Amino acid sequence: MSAVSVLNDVTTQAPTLLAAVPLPMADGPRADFSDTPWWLSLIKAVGIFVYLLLSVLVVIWAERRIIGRMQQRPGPNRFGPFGVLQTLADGLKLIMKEDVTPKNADKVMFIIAPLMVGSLAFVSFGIIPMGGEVSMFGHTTPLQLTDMPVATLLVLAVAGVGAYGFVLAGWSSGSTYPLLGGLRSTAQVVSYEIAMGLSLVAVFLYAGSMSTSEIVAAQDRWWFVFPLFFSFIVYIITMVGETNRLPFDLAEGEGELGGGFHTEYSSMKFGMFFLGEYINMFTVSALATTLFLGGYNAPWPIGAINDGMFNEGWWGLLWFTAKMWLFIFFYVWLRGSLPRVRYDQFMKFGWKVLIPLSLIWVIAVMLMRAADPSIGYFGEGRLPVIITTALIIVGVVGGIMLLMSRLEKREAQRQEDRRPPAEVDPFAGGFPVPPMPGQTLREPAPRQRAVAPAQPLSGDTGAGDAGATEAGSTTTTTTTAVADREDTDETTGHTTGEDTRD
Amino acid sequence: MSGGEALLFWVLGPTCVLGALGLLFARKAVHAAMAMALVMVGLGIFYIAQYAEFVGIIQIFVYSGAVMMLFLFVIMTVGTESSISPIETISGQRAWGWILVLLFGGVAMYGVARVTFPEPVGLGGAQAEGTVTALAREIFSRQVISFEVLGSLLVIAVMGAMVLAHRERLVPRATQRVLAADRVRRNTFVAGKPAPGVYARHNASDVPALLPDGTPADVSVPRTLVARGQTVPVPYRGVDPAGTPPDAEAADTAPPSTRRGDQA
Amino acid sequence: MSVLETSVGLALADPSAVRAVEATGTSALAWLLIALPLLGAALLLIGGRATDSFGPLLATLLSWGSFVVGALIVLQLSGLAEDERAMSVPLWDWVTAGDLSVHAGLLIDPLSMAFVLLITFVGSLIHVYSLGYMEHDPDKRRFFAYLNLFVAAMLILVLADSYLLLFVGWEGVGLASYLLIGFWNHNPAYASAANKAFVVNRIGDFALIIAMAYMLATFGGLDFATVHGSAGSASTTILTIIGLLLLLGACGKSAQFPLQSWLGDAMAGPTPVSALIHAATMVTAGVYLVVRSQAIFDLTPEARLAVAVVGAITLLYGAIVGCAKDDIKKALAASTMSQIGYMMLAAGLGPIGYAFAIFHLITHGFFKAGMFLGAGSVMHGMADRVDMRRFGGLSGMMKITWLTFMAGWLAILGVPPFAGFWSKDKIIESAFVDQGNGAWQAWVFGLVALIGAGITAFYMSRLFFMTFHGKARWEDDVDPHESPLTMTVPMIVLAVGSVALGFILSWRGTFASWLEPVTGHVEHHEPVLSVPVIMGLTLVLVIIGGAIAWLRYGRDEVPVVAPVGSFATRAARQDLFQDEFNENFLRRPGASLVAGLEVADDDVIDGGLVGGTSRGLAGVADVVRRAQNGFVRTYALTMLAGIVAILGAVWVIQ
Amino acid sequence: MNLTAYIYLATLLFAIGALVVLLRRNTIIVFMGVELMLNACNLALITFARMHGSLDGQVYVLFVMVVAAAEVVVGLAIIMSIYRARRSASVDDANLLKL
Repeated sequence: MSAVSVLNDVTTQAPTLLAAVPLPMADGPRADFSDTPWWLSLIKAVGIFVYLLLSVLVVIWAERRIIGRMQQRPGPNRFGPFGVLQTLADGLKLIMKEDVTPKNADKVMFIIAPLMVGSLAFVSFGIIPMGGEVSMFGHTTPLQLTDMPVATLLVLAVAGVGAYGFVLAGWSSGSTYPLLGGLRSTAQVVSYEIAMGLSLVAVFLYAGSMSTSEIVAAQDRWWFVFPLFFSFIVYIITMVGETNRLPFDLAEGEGELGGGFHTEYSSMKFGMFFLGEYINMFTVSALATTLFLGGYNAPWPIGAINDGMFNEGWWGLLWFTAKMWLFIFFYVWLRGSLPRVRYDQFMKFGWKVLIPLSLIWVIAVMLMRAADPSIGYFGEGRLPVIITTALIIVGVVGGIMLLMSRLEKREAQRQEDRRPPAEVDPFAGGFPVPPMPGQTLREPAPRQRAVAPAQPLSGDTGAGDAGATEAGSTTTTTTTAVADREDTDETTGHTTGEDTRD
Repeated sequence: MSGGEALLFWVLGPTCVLGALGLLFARKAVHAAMAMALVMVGLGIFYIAQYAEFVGIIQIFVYSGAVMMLFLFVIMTVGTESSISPIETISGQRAWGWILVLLFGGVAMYGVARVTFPEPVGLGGAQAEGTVTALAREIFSRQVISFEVLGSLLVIAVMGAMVLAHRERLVPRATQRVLAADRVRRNTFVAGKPAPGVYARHNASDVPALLPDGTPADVSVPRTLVARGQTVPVPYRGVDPAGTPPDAEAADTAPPSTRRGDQA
Repeated sequence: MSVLETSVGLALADPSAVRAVEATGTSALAWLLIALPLLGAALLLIGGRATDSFGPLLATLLSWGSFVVGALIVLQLSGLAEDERAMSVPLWDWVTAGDLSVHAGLLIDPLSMAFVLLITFVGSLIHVYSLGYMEHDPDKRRFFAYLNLFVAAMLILVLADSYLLLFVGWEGVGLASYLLIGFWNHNPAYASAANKAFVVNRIGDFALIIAMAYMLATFGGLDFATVHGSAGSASTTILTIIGLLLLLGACGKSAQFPLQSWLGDAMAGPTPVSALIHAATMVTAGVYLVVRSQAIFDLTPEARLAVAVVGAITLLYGAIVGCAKDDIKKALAASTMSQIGYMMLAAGLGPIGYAFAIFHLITHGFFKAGMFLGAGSVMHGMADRVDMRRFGGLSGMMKITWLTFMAGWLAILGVPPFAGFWSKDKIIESAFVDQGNGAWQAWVFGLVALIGAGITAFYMSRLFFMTFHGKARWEDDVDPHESPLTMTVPMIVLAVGSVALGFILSWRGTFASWLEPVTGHVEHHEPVLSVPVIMGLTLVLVIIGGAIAWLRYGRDEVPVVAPVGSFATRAARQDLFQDEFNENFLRRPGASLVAGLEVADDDVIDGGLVGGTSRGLAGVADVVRRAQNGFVRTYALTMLAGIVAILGAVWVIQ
Repeated sequence: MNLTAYIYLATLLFAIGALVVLLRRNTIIVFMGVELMLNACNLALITFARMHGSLDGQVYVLFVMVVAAAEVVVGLAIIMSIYRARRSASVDDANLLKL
């Protein structure tokens, strides 16, 4: 009865309670597209397309140069100054190569798959704010193709659909390694999308919106990378997982799968995968910039100059590109430094480390937000913030200590199990062995005891120890004493019998 | 419905129907799944067009991205080659199915046509605060109990799926450490198997690698190829070993010391 | 005619339950009486092995705690005026169904408190005794849990303020008795003894249930206040039926004729159990029931006569059986039966006997428990032998046991000034009183009681001499020794009671006047023989009985193996063929009846009605099951057909 | 052209989904047919929400999605284990419950 009434209370009062909750920010996008005619959007779309293609051309060259530098070799240096035109040459080569389709392949899907990968990669970039409001052809418009209240989710959605490309490529090739690569890719995307989504949730909680322009606007004072450092780390890890880049490029895995899902692809179809992979890199990097590094806002000392002069207009594009390239460099750095992880370890890391930790983190962020004075679920003033922070710190530290102690205990147990027994019987194996360090030698049995038959009822394992047997015989119970007597009788009888025979 | 939306409807609507029909007629399960994914993305776009942006994105994200991916995963695990013969086994099933579905469609459409729908109100009022906020208020106030119940349902479903898919291991999985120790103990391939093509004259997996002394390492050829009889015999110092295809199985089990002795 | 005379002549006071006021002070804590031992039982049973170490001690302490509460309540009661000594402790609404509403509550009045003191005091003593007796039993904790359970159930029984709650206690003690008789249930004979006790008791319980049903139908309630208050308005026939049913219930629990067969076998339980349950407390529940229901029995002389007749038969029956038993515990059990027969006889005599029945019950509780404990002590010293023919001459080896047993022996013989004298002689005297329904009754009951006293003297002396005197006849491997203090102290306490309790309680009629609010005050009628004559005759008979026993078993050699004996002896040894009677005249006909019913059930009901229906259904199902072809898609098709049909119907109708 | 068009589309998709369930024998495809029917209902719900200017429809769509996800997870696990035991993905082969 009481449970029902409680339920009743919740259902009737919750709306009024929630209606009173103030929301820090508006839900909808900040960016104003009211002054943007359709042709201007078209121009922006083409602009993004060109921007991305150019970036890809540059990044492939840059990657090879940087890795070359890291590996103490020159890298491409033949075409153009510093080999800048190398990518172009590679692209031309790809286009002109023979396009092979395996006999066993599923023709339609074999063609659709790279198209999906190549084309879907561009979609997500549409919601990335690359700059503030600029004036183009007499219209004031944000440097962003479009925005919507759920813009950030769109990236995840498109990434999810894009994964079909890899899966289908793997399946439609009609051979084993690609299929395995496709399966891996499926599992990888599904698994890491969860952790990625959770890291985004923390951002949403701070920004109060899922619209990208709103999120950028919410970072005008603090970039989210500082309060949400953990989400940032998780996002960085998952974004590498999502884009199939080293050290997480298990779907390709040259060593194991001979190239993974794109083993059977050649010519421009392969080029599409290549393109898709790099554009995806740009997309997730751009998203990271937007979500954590303040988007197109200028970094702190510059942003403060002359009342934010460098935040205005086309300047944003510069800061945005710079920050995005930071991540690209990180990608390259990773590739140059880390070997590929093992597949099961990769999955284990995603499911057993990233997701649980992210969950805990989201809860902590939720509490922090609720305690924030501007929202004030827990009351007015600074006190709730301090208390909540303290509680979270205590919880985290306590959890870590608990974990450490358990690990330590397990390690100690393992050590204990591994430690050789304290005493060693030198003749156990039939020939003498020396003791290990820290081991003591068991005293050999006295000679006279070795002749007498074993005592079945005395119960002490150290039968060889003369002192122990003596002590035992003084304290034996009646039954033992009787048994002893019988024993000796038997032995004497036996010997006499032998005597007579002799 | 504005002109743009009508255009969208007349483009996406038939696409969705085609996708659904694809589900009905596709021979291969993967094609069916892709058709289904197409329908789901289309529906997601419809939702967005109908001012349900959040639901639409979630539809694409969850349904197309996760649920259909799961379907694909299962299709690939279970085996893509459908061994189900196209001949209908239940007599009358196909005819009756068509008849009843057409009847159902007819009756339902007739019903929809008969009903007078009210003048559309639109979501402007309901979503004044923004689509996400409005939906959140709805879910976390009036529907909060259903929401919590759904949460527990999900947890239970996950547990159930894990129990169903779980297979008890009879012996503990061999770890890398164990495998390495085992290799050393048996003294076979202590440094790992030779990769195909090492010291070889051909860079292909069906060509056995050559050992430093020039003898072919049969074990370097994948067993699958051996089973299929797709290996390429390698002439060794003028002796053509054709006719005695490298037997990888035997090579795997036989201790290498004896093999080396044989060759020497 | 006679009904009118009795009810007028006896000037009966209201039954105490009718006047009960709500309890105050210590009495309001009366629930503690039950709660403490119940808690002990629960702790020990639920706690399991964790309580092995301290459980028995805890159970004993809780039992003593219950006694302390009881004593405090009695103190409070004795400070009140006589007619204020009935209190009720309402606990909760128990059964509320339609017009019927039964409240669970406790009734505190002199009668129930007398029982409470007996139960808790003797019970606690026996707890202490068991600490020693059961010391080496691996299941000691379980034993104490059951003991506590028994005490709690027995207290519910006597404290209940309604027949329904009384029945709960009634069943509870039955359960505890069952569990304790079969405590060593690894021995199949013991386990079946427990079953026997349980089954025989069911007959009595069944009668009690029917009696309650009658009460419910007649009075519309089951609490004592309602039933007793309106007993006068019911017809005599109904009252007689209820009375006879109550009597049958009492017979089952108190091992009275014809339901006496289980008591002898119940001695399979550990001896403390025999002392507590099968001598001092539970078996006297029947007497309690009759006395408690006096409002009914007072109004129906026929039922009362039946009570007296049952009592008389049982007292002779038990005495005769007791003469032939060689198993010390079985002999004591027969004696218990016989003594309860005395109590029933007294209760059946009506208002003049109620107080004496209870008085004898209390004194008997002491001396019989004492003797059982003595028997236990003997068994303890004699390696668990029970055959008296292998005892003898133990008086030197077990001085304390011998002395305490002697106190009990003299008490049961009715030798002045021991306890039994004060209570039993009163019963014999009352039996000789002519209550206006024919002098023959007084003569018959009086003589039966008198002769019973003589036989009692014989067989109890036989038991005593065979055990403690004469030549030592024990086997070589037994080593008689005195028991430890935990066992002897309770025996000594009980022996003191056996010696002095009778005198103390009848000093200036203390006990009778204590019970007066319940049993009513009765003008003393003169017996058909004068009191000194009766007392003299009794004493003479007792001395003769004792003397014969001395001559045959004290002075003469007792054969180690029982001689074949006369037909009477053999019959008595076999409990006067009660088991054979039960087997041949009750169980066999019952079994045949059941077999016949089974045939009828199989052939007519199962075969014709049920079978026909099921065959018909199976025929239909044979046709219908073709629809279940195992193809999901067919089912889906059917479903869709249903949907189409419904949608179509909806449109058509609209 | 008004919002009713969406309802017709939903009806059509639902009918096709039913047909898939009735006619296809691959367990996984049958399952997808069920999902298609659910999605058709969702479309109708979204449209109704817009018609009535209330968010209930959208909320229910979310709930349906959650339930469908749970159902898919368990259902696919069942299909997997049936496949493991019987080496078949045909609905008609899982007919142990017939007479």
